[in-house]
Amino acid sequence: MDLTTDDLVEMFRKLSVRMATERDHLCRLDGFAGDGDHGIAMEQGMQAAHLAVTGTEGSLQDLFNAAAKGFLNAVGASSGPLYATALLRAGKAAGPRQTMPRDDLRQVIAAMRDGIVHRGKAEPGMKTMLDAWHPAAEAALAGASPDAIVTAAQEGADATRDMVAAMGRSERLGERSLGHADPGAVSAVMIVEEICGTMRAEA
Amino acid sequence: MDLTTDDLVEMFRKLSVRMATERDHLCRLDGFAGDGDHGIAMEQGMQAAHLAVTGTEGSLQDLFNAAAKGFLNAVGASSGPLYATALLRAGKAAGPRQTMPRDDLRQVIAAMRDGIVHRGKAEPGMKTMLDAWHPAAEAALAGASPDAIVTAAQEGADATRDMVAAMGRSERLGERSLGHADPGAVSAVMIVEEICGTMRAEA
Amino acid sequence: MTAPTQKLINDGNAAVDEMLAGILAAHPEHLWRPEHAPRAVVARQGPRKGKVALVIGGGSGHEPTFLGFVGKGLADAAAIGNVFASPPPQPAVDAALAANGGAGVLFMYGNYAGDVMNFDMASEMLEMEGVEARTVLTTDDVASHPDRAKRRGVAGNVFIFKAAGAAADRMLPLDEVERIARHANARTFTMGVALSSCSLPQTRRPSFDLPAGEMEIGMGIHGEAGVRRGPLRPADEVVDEIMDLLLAEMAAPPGARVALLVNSLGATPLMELYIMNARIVQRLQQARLSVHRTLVGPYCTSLDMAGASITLMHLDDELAGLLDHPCDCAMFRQG
Amino acid sequence: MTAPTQKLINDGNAAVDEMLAGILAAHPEHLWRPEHAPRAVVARQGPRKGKVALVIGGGSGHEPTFLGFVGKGLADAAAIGNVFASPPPQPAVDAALAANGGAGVLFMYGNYAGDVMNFDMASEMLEMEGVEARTVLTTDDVASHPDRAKRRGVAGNVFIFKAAGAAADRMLPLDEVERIARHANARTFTMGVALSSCSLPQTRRPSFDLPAGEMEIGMGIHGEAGVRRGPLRPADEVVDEIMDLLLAEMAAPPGARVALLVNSLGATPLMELYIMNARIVQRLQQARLSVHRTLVGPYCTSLDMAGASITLMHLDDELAGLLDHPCDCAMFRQG
Ligand SMILES: Nc1ncnc2c1ncn2[C@@H]1O[C@H](COP(=O)(O)OP(=O)(O)O)[C@@H](O)[C@H]1O
Ligand SMILES: Nc1ncnc2c1ncn2[C@@H]1O[C@H](COP(=O)(O)OP(=O)(O)O)[C@@H](O)[C@H]1O
Ligand SMILES: [Mg+2]
Ligand SMILES: [Mg+2]
Ligand SMILES: [Mg+2]
Ligand SMILES: [Mg+2]
Repeated sequence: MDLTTDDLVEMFRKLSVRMATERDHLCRLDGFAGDGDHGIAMEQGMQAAHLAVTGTEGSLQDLFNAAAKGFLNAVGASSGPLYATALLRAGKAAGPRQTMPRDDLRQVIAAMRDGIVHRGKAEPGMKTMLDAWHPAAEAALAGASPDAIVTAAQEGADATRDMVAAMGRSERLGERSLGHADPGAVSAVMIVEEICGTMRAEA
Repeated sequence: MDLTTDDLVEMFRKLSVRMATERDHLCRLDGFAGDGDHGIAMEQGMQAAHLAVTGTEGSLQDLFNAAAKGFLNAVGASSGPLYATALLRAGKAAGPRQTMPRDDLRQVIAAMRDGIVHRGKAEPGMKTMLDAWHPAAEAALAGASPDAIVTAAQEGADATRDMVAAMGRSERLGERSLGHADPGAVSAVMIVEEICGTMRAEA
Repeated sequence: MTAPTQKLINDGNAAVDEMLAGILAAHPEHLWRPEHAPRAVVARQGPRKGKVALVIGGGSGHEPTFLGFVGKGLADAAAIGNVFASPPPQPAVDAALAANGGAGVLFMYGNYAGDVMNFDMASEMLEMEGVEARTVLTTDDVASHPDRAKRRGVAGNVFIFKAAGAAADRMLPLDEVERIARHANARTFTMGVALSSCSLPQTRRPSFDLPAGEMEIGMGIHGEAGVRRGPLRPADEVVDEIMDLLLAEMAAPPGARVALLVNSLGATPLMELYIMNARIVQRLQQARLSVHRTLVGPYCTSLDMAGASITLMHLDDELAGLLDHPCDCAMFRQG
Repeated sequence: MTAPTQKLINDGNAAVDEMLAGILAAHPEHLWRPEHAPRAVVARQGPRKGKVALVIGGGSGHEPTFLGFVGKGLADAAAIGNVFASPPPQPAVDAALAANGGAGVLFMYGNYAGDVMNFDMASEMLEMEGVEARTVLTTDDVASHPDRAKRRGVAGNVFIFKAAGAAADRMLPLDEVERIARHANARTFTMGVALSSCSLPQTRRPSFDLPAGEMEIGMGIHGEAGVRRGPLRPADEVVDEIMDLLLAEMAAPPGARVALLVNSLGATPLMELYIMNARIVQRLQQARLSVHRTLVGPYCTSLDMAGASITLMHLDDELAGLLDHPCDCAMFRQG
């Protein structure tokens, strides 16, 4: 069955719950190299995004745009502009439709990756969320199964353990950032999981 | 053998060493009800008193006066004026003599008590150093043995455990001052001990 | 044996003198120190012929109290004691003689046994020099005693000294400055809450223990025990408990004006003080009291203690005018 | 599960908005907030026709940075973010539009990935409104990167903002104010030392762990890792390690003048800062550098972190004059 705006609202509800659950874990991760607040940003951002979409009538694109605005204004920080841009691009990919084939969520994942690159100017290997989003997007475009897309994201996030941060708050930590996964990459995997869950939910 | 100015210098050296040793213990006691610094005051005060008497030529009274000034200027606080006045009175009691019978240290103990009363206007039972000095002075005047004088001071200090502070920094603590001895009374016992040790030291 | 408390100091016994060296180096345009008076600081501007000399002082560890309030329009000089220890008489005498303008000296300091004994000795010494010295004790700590005369002086010093300093700066005679100082003290009420113990530079151990998760309402600025110990509550509840007591003590009629100080005891940052202030002003509005002036920050600290205090001064036109009077001190400027 | 860190707050998520309410209530004569712009604060005095609008901002938790420096002679407005989080673009736009005097807007803030992305979006939005906005990033944290352009902005903000704010207050055109801002930043060098972790209002857990007895040299004001971790040393040794690096970076010739800031990261009291200053001035004298102005206190904090930072600004006549320019902010006044 196609993806409806109600399905999209439900997806943001799941994302909001997920981030609330993982808040302290993500903060701890951010504490190793960054400023310890990533979990708070993602919790508040997804909560605001969910609130925004529930209050919005319109197309899938309208909902993604509302989510982008809600996320950005609630959060700021690095995650705010990055996910706001990602969600705007996701909206463009979904387009002014009331429903779309769930398989089009592959384009949504790729569009989010593109938005993050556009806003953050990072490249894979810099120990950022992109290290999860990029392999996920490539897998999605290559027609991989939802599970395989999640695995790609997860492997990308795991790989950040061996990277030295070269972007954002946690830049130039040398050893201390080594050995710990990038919090933004870890939260990215969770988002990819929820999107792929939605993609999977045929019938 | 009579008490000489050298004996007096030696007594202040012992007092200085003693207070340095007991510093942290006295600070901890002061922490229960007061501001936690009594050990520091007594250490610095007796150190300064010892330094002052070593640098002073003259009579026993001159040395006590120098000790008073040294103690006061190094310390301030409550202990400073109290012991400065006590030591000035001790000097009066010793008088402008180069030596005196060791037994006259009884008058010195009593004079110090009087000085503390004069300066502090406290009465026995108010949970102050006076609760050690007063019984010590009474015992000294009554001709008690050096050991008995120390015992009197010790019992007086112990009794402060069951008193509620009514003077100084630690006033109006209710329960919290109960159960702990007054730091000034405890350090007073140490001073009385050193004086009585000197009194005892018939060679 | 736990690790010593985390402090950026050298030898604990040298802390006060090193601090003074750092203060004099940082504020040469505000402060100077008389020769042979290592523990007295005097205002560059302020002391002058025919002016009452306001001399404050007390133990160290409360910075910017006391010496941060020495300057034009506020105190003329301060006597500096060891940490938590009244200065001996000599620095008080040195400070008074350096600031003396021939119109008399007013000593102002918190009501503590040690300070009273030392400053009284200083007054006697000044008398021998033919200098008239009077004393006004501050007693604003509501938690410290039911009897106002026996209370300790704490953060309210800032407002009380400020009023007296403004009066002296207006060249009022000693009688008037003393009257105003007593009046200012009588209308000032403070209550604090401690969230952690302080530790002395010499011991670097907590002076008392206050377990994590606990708070102590009414604790003094040297760690003197307060009125109630219990689990740490949200800021609004803590503020309410303190404000209930302060408002009852102050007993100001609706429509009255107050000066407000939200003070850090040392380790508590501005964010928390302002969060407290958001609730304080609600309580003042409910009581129909208006705030003429608000100070927020570390004004009277207790070394590295975490916690805060709230001070209310019940204003009349005279006190309001005196608080508005400009002052220029190393650590406090206004107007 | 250890007890939450000791804070006088309510709901951690409400901390910033409650703090803002407390600040606006305490400083109505200095600050106001535009309607529908809950996270923008604007100076009562200062913004005016024909004047470049200096708009600063960043995450909360650094008070008095940023909003304490909004006032006549310094910044015209500030955008307020969540704790340790850049504000989103909207508050920056709101602040800029409220302060806009038709002579252009200069955004100044610390160089952090998040702040750059959000303020750049704000600049784009202002462009659409036909308002020219330029940006100068502060990069004074010597420890944060070998390459100056990639360094973070920390306590040196105070001097850098001050210089730019004075230039704008003198009604200089946008080109000049921008040039001065870059010049001021290029000559400002900061390095900090942390003695304890801060904790966020939402988590109330230490954001990182720094065991008692340890210190971290060069730690950032959000707990970003520094250059060296080791046993806590006496203040003089810590100062020497920091001054060695700062003096080498600054490379000022003998006889040069500097402005000096000895800053508390939050929990470290004045006594310790002044003890540090006593050693700092010795080092400056040895380097034959003279101190034109010294600031000591909490100017750029990291919530409840214990520790301090030292900032040196290498002055020329232009910068010295701009630092001497009067300013009147809620939390910083001069002249
Ligand atoms: N330029 C960038 N491109 C992509 N991701 C970035 C960039 N800068 C930061 N990030 C991501 O943002 C995460 C941190 O986000 P968060 O903690 O919410 O914001 P902040 O760093 O402002 O505290 C990092 O873990 C990293 O994955
Ligand atoms: N008025 C007084 N008369 C006698 N002893 C006093 C008086 N006030 C205080 N004391 C003594 O002083 C002791 C505290 O001394 P100390 O801690 O050195 O000074 P401070 O109280 O100023 O910190 C108390 O334990 C008490 O014994
Ligand atoms: Mg972060
Ligand atoms: Mg004491
Ligand atoms: Mg004391
Ligand atoms: Mg952040």
